[in-house]
Amino acid sequence: MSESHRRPFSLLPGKLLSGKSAEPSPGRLFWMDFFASPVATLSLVVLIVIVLAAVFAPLIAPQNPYDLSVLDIMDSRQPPGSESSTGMVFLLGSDGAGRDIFSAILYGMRTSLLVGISSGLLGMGMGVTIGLVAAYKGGRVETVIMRIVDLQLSFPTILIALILLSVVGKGVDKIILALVIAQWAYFARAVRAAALAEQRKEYVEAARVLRLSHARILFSHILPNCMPSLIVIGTLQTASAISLEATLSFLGVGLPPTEPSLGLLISNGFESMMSGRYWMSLFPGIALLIIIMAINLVGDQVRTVLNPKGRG
Amino acid sequence: QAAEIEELRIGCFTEPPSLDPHWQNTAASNSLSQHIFDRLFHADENQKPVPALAEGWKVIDPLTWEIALRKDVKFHDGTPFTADDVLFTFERSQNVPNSPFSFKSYLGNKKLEKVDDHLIRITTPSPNPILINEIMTVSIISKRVGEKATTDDYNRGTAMVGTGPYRFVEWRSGQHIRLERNEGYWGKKPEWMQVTLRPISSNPARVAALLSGDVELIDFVPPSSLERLQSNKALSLSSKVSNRMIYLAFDHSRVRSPFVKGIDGSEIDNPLRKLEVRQAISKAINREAIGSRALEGMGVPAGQLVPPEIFGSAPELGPDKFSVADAKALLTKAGYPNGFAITLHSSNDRYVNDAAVAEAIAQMLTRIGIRTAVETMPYSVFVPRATGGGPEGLSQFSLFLYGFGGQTGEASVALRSVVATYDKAKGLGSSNRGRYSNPEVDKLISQASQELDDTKRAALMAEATRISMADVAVAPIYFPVNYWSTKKGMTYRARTDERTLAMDTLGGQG
Amino acid sequence: MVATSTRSPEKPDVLVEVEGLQTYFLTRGEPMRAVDGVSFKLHSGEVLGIVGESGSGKTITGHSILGLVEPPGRVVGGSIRFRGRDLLALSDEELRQLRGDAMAAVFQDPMMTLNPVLRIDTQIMEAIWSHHRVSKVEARRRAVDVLRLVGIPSPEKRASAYPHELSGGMRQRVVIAIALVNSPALIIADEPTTALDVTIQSQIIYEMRKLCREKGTAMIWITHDLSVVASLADRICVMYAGEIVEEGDTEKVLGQPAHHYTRGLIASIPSGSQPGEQLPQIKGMITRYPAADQGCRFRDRCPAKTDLCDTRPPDVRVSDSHSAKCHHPAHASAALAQESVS
Amino acid sequence: MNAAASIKPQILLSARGLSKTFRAEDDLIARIARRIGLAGPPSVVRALDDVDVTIHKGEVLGVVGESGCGKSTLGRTLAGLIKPSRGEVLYQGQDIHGKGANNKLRLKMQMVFQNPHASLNPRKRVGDIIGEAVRAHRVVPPRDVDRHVSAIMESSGLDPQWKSRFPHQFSGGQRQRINIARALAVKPDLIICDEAVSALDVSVQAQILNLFLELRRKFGLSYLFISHDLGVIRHVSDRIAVMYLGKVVEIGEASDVFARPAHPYTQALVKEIPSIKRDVNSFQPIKGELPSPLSPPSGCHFHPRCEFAGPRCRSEVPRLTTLANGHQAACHLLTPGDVTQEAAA
Amino acid sequence: MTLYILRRILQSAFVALAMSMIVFVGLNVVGNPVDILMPADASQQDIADAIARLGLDRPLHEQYFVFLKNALTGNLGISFVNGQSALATVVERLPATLELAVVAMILALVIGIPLGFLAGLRPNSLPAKAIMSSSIVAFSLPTFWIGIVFIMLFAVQLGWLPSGGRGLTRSVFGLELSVLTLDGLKHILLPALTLSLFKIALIIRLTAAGTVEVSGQDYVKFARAKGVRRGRITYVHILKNVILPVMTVSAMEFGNIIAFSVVTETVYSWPGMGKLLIDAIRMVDRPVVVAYLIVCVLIFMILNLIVDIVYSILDPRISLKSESA
Ligand SMILES: Nc1ncnc2c1ncn2[C@@H]1O[C@H](COP(=O)(O)OP(=O)(O)OP(=O)(O)O)[C@@H](O)[C@H]1O
Ligand SMILES: Nc1ncnc2c1ncn2[C@@H]1O[C@H](COP(=O)(O)OP(=O)(O)OP(=O)(O)O)[C@@H](O)[C@H]1O
Ligand SMILES: [Mg+2]
Ligand SMILES: [Mg+2]
Repeated sequence: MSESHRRPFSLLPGKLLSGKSAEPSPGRLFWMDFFASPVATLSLVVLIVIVLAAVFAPLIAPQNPYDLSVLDIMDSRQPPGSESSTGMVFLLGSDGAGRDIFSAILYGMRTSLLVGISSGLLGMGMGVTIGLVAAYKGGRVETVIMRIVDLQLSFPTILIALILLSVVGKGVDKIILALVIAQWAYFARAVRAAALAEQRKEYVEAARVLRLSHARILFSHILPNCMPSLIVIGTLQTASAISLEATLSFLGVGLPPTEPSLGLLISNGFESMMSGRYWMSLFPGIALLIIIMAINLVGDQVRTVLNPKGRG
Repeated sequence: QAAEIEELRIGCFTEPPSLDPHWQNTAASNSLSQHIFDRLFHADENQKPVPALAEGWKVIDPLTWEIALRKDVKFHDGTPFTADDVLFTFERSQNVPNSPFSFKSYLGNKKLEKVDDHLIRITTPSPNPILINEIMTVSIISKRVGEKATTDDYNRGTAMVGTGPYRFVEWRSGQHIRLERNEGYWGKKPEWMQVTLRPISSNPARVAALLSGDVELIDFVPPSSLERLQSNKALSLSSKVSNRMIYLAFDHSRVRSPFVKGIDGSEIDNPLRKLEVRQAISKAINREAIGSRALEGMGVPAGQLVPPEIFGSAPELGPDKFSVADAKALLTKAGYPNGFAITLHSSNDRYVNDAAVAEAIAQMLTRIGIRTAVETMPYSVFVPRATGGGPEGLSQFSLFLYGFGGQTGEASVALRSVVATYDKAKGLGSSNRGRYSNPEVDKLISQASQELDDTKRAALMAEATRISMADVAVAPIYFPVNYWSTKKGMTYRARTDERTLAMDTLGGQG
Repeated sequence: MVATSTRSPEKPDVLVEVEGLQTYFLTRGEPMRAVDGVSFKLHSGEVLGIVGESGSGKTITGHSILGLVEPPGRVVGGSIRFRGRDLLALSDEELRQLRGDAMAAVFQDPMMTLNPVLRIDTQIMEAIWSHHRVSKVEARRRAVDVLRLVGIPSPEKRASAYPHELSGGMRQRVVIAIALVNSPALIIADEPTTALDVTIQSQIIYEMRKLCREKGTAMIWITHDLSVVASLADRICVMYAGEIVEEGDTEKVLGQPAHHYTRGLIASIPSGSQPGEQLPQIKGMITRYPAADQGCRFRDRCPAKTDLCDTRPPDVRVSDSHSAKCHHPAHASAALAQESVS
Repeated sequence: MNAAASIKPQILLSARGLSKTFRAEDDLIARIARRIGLAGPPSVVRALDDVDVTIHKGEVLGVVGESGCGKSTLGRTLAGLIKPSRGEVLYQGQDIHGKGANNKLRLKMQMVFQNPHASLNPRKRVGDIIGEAVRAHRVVPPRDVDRHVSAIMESSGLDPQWKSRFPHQFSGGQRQRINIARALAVKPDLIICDEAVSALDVSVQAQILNLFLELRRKFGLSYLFISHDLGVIRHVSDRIAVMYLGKVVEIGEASDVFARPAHPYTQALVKEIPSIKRDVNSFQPIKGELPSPLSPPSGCHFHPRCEFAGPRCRSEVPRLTTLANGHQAACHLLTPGDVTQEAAA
Repeated sequence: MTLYILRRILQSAFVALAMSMIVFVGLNVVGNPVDILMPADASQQDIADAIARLGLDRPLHEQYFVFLKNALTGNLGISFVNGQSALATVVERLPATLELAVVAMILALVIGIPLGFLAGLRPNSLPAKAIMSSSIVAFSLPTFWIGIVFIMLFAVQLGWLPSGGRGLTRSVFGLELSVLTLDGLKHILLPALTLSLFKIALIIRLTAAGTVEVSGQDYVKFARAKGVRRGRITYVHILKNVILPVMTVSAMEFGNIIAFSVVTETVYSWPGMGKLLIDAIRMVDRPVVVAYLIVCVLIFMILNLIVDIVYSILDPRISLKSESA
């Protein structure tokens, strides 16, 4: 009720309204605000570099760590900087199978990012569709959907993933499946909440009086306005998916050992820490930390920028 | 002088799931039960039977044995030990409610009679040379206590009444088991007044516990810490080759094997049925490297089913010579000059560094042209798939890494389980998942199982071993070496059967 | 009772004197000149209405007096005297002692002004305790008294309620009670009825007026609605773009508005004209001029604009108690009312 | 009477016996619990209670009332946004809530909303906002859409060059013009304005009111004009309906209602119309608070606040009675004769 | 209220049912425990006998039906591995997990709320920025990795704290508690800290966001206008409004802490139910897995219930009657 008495538009400087200059679109404004934070900018750059490095790993990596024929068990556990039997330098040392840690990290990032991003996207797709339908349909459909979401959310992600993986077995596809099943509910809840809030706004009512089709209202009006909260949740869930994959690999239900993800590298090298062979676990750990942190920092800034209260 | 030493704290890799001595027959269970319960015969560090509650045995005829019992033995509750307890034990150990395991496999075909209070007679339907080895698996419990006791009573401790060197004090699941010395023990009293067994399953944590002085002894020293412990002046290590053999199993039976493909991905006939291919695989494996690298020194190369010291082995049989050239030649001879593609399956949480070994083997096979992928999984998933889901089914794998270790301490079990032709009715070939079959081997095994003369029996078993190894029925890779580590000045008498016993821990000058 | 007597300008007891007040918001880029050179006087017992459109700086003026402007906002110029003391020179603690005691505030939205997790009596008693050392019993008694005073039925019971248990009108009464509890000399009421229903709004205005008259409390009533202050204020200030453009006795300002902005405002009230007819309207919208600009801020929208308006700051006294910032103040109201229609 | 009716132009929209109740979502467990007596009855809000209204072609019907009395619910029901619990809405004789109601028909009723900030999709450009429905419903041939939008913008007082701008680049008044343009673009006959000017400053409000009146003249539009501000309502309306707690308590020609308010509530409201010329001392507000719609008072909903209330008011719900010339009010204290006489006098 | 509790209980029963079904089907696919529990030299007949003894030879739906029938009497089956009641096996480990979780939660609250509050009060100050960025770091660290690094650092390199296990406990009302002995405290510190790190970060962020939000509210400004002292504004007006939602979320997170103790307990060999679960999964000990999940569902349910009830008592605005979930 107090809404009517706040007049935010009065804050606009007059020159905006006088006509000529092309105002930046909301997208441009977003990026301008985003880059205002040097930390977030740096994180974004780091993230881009990491993604590029992962994508082009076969070109960058001195070794294909997944190709058993180029690995030699005699090269196992070499410290950083030492030379392999074929004369290649182990920049960050080698692991128990004689795998170059640096190459393994690059390839591992691929797996980790693949798992994180695809489970994030799939989870988002599934959650968004279900959440939107719930919000728009209302009534019994909504009640049933939200009950399921509640149930899912009342159960910690890690347990769901753990049980699921011990059931379906190993593999990237399986782990993505497990993560999607464990995470879609977060998206569904968020998108429903956002959509409900948007739906109450009068522009949706206006679209309904204009008799636009349901699909159009949902996907062209409501969904784009839910994007801010989705982006935020998306980044956070991606980060947590990567972390979760690592954890699951650590618990032994993650990925096959010959194609290690970062989590598996860490977990494989974990015990060697005791004997001072820190590099096998530490470097992948740092790589994992950097990825998750960069995503979180980017997500954090996105949240700050998109939150109208946070804007100057 | 022994009484001066107060407490021994042991960091154990595994905790027995139940204190009931007949619940299962694993190293963890036996480690604990041996402190509290005696057996008729104890296994020495090489798993040779030595008289314990029994004074000795007499073979009356090939089907009848008589065993004399010690007369000076009292249970912890003061009641004397008699033949009734043995009879009761044999009965109960085969029928523990809810137990997944039953001692029937060791005792099922034996008839037990009480001759007098301290003499029992055992009759068997056919001659059984390993009778003593079989009965030494069972912990003798008190009839008086045991009659009313359930597994729960053992777990609570109320039924933990044996004749052993230690008495039970308390069990906190996941935390510790406390024991105190049985001052009325009939045999040699151990040095330690009190013993605490602490399960610390995390390897670094177990090592750290030793390093920080939280415990005096740890078992299953992890390979990653071996170097560090070896170089630590305040600690000492002891080791023993275990009775377990880790081997590669081949699919011998199927013409088309599920995980074999041509190098171009096409379907091909199962090359593992060809002797040369199996030989090539065996020769391609650098067992030394696996022992020193993948296992970080915790494995010795294996050339047969049991370590050469064990009764019934073929002492002269060494591991296959590693030679890439020979392996390639054999492969070419078998008709696979360009190799083929195969998937090697393995567990990843069962044997020390099992996944790493599988990976190393895959590397080595890939090097001779057999393009090998590795798939590892938890043991719980691995076993049913390797075994084929049911006793009748074939293995789902083509080539897989498995381990075998018998509890009776001689070669016959390995022969009967691993290389004897699969025969459910006779209980033969239960671990023969690749379905190797050679009538000659089967004949030798069956002869050996009836032969009471040790020398002849040993020769029969050795011959069976030789033939099956020449066939490369399986490719033995290594025998794991188990390490125990103690504080300096103490020594642990390392055992083949992987048990960790306070009685075998010597405080030295302490 | 004092209301009529204090209104005469000869009476020297000036309670608040604001002189050239400037409050800016120093955000990215150019500072936002929310209040830019506001001056007025307020005598004890007098009710001053500040009217103006949204964003004209009314709230910030009130906050500046109370010392409640928060960063990035800052009072950058001018002076505020309260009973002769310069408020801008006071320490935080001295200012705090004044706030809620000698001068109190009522905010716009009663839903937002009360702390949702504290009981009503707690919120009243803490206002007492912040300024006076009294016993709990005494504080509570005062709280109940003041609740009764503002017309809350069964105040003993209502005192231990939480804000959400009361209706909007009741809540605003509680807020007013909090403002009154220490018998302040000045109440700054910032749109206290805007969020309320029409009938409740009338009740609150009616009661506030009565209370101030009875207690001789001076009041600054901030609103965007001219018709609200018409029945309430002794004097009116009209704000436009951070400035007071017209100031004077209520009858004068509303009856013979001098500034063309005031005239436009009055004319655009629908109830003033014949139903169905075109309403006179002010053309265009508010313009923000650069800081260096000397001219009249309303000139773009003014029907009487001349070149003079572009360059010189306007300031005209229409009469003793009526002034307007305009070079061409309107005298004959009828003629100019027509003119301001675009 | 008959003569008066025949002068009236054709009826555009009529609603009969409209009721709308909102109740809390009921799930299975709640229902079971209620069945076995573990929970009380669900709370019900009667937002509309047996309301009849008609709007004639070219007419402006004003609706006034306090917050929560059901004004918006009425507007939204008439616009077809929510289904009534009971009653029907006929647009040119066709039921708009019925199964067969087609979009073309319903498109003829448009709405303009209160909040100039929330009523425009922040992610769409102004041109799209105005043109989207035009395109979707082929109100004009596709190639004419652009021209159509420009024309509409111009009639709404917007510069057509602003088409590619985003809503946040406009002031409140301009946004309200965009809202109006959006509604106009589909060529409606009736526009329902729900507090369309309440959020605006007086000076801007005047601009928008003028625009409404101008468009009415230009396009012959009808309006349902909802507001809590009697001054605004009086300015724009031909007829006025006064609502109180979900009921229409008085309805009639604007001039009649203002000159001779019949219901005590209306009388008080009319007295309270804010005016700068109000006599300071004579004014006495309505006492008491607006009761909760969850538990409305018995009988006449207004009786707790009414100074004339008698025992009958407490027990019996008054029905609308016609006083004169289509002027109706729901109050026990009135008899048609009374007012007619008064009016005649 | 009754209705509300009823709804919660029914919901939880449904979760438990669904979970047990999934686990039943799932673990059946994985395999059976007999293969793992039997010694390598067991014969085929031994194995078949054991399968029959455990009832695993019956059709799955029959097994499930038997389970359901027993479950209604509170019997969740007998562990395949140790032969004890599965429920008892889990409940026996419950105190250790609860203690770890409680200590972690307390750590998280005691560290998180003050830091978050501090950061929220002056969001642009340097310390606030430092706190907020470190919270992101803590947010990003996978629990198991922190565990490894902590062990490496504090146990192995520095030797200050033990690397695992539970240490000495003391019994209070039949509960074994570590925090009462020095040795126990030393043992619980690292795992609890590891477990709490993520929550600390979460609580910092929640508290800071809440504080910023509340500080800008009109009622805070009005309190200032009343002349209320800064201290009272900060610790009564702001903190009271901030802390309630933070406490609620934290209590909800308690369930998550219990779940995540699976990881921590594995790293630190902490003898709680998390480790039990991992072992049980490894051994395909279905009854224990099911019992664990049901115990978890119960804990979550009770927790949610308590949170909601306490919240409705503490926050005057909330009433359970109107809540539909
Ligand atoms: N926190 C802030 N940051 C930046 N500018 C501000 C802030 N608060 C207010 N302003 C500016 O100060 C000007 C005056 O604001 P103020 O709140 O005093 O207006 P008002 O006259 O009270 O309007 P309303 O009727 O909408 O309450 C506004 O135009 C606004 O741009
Ligand atoms: N979707 C809904 N669910 C439940 N109750 C509702 C809903 N919409 C409206 N109501 C209730 O119906 C009653 C009438 O609401 P309505 O919005 O029509 O009032 P209004 O006269 O428009 O008030 P305002 O002046 O505040 O806009 C109110 O009590 C409101 O709480
Ligand atoms: Mg204001
Ligand atoms: Mg409304």
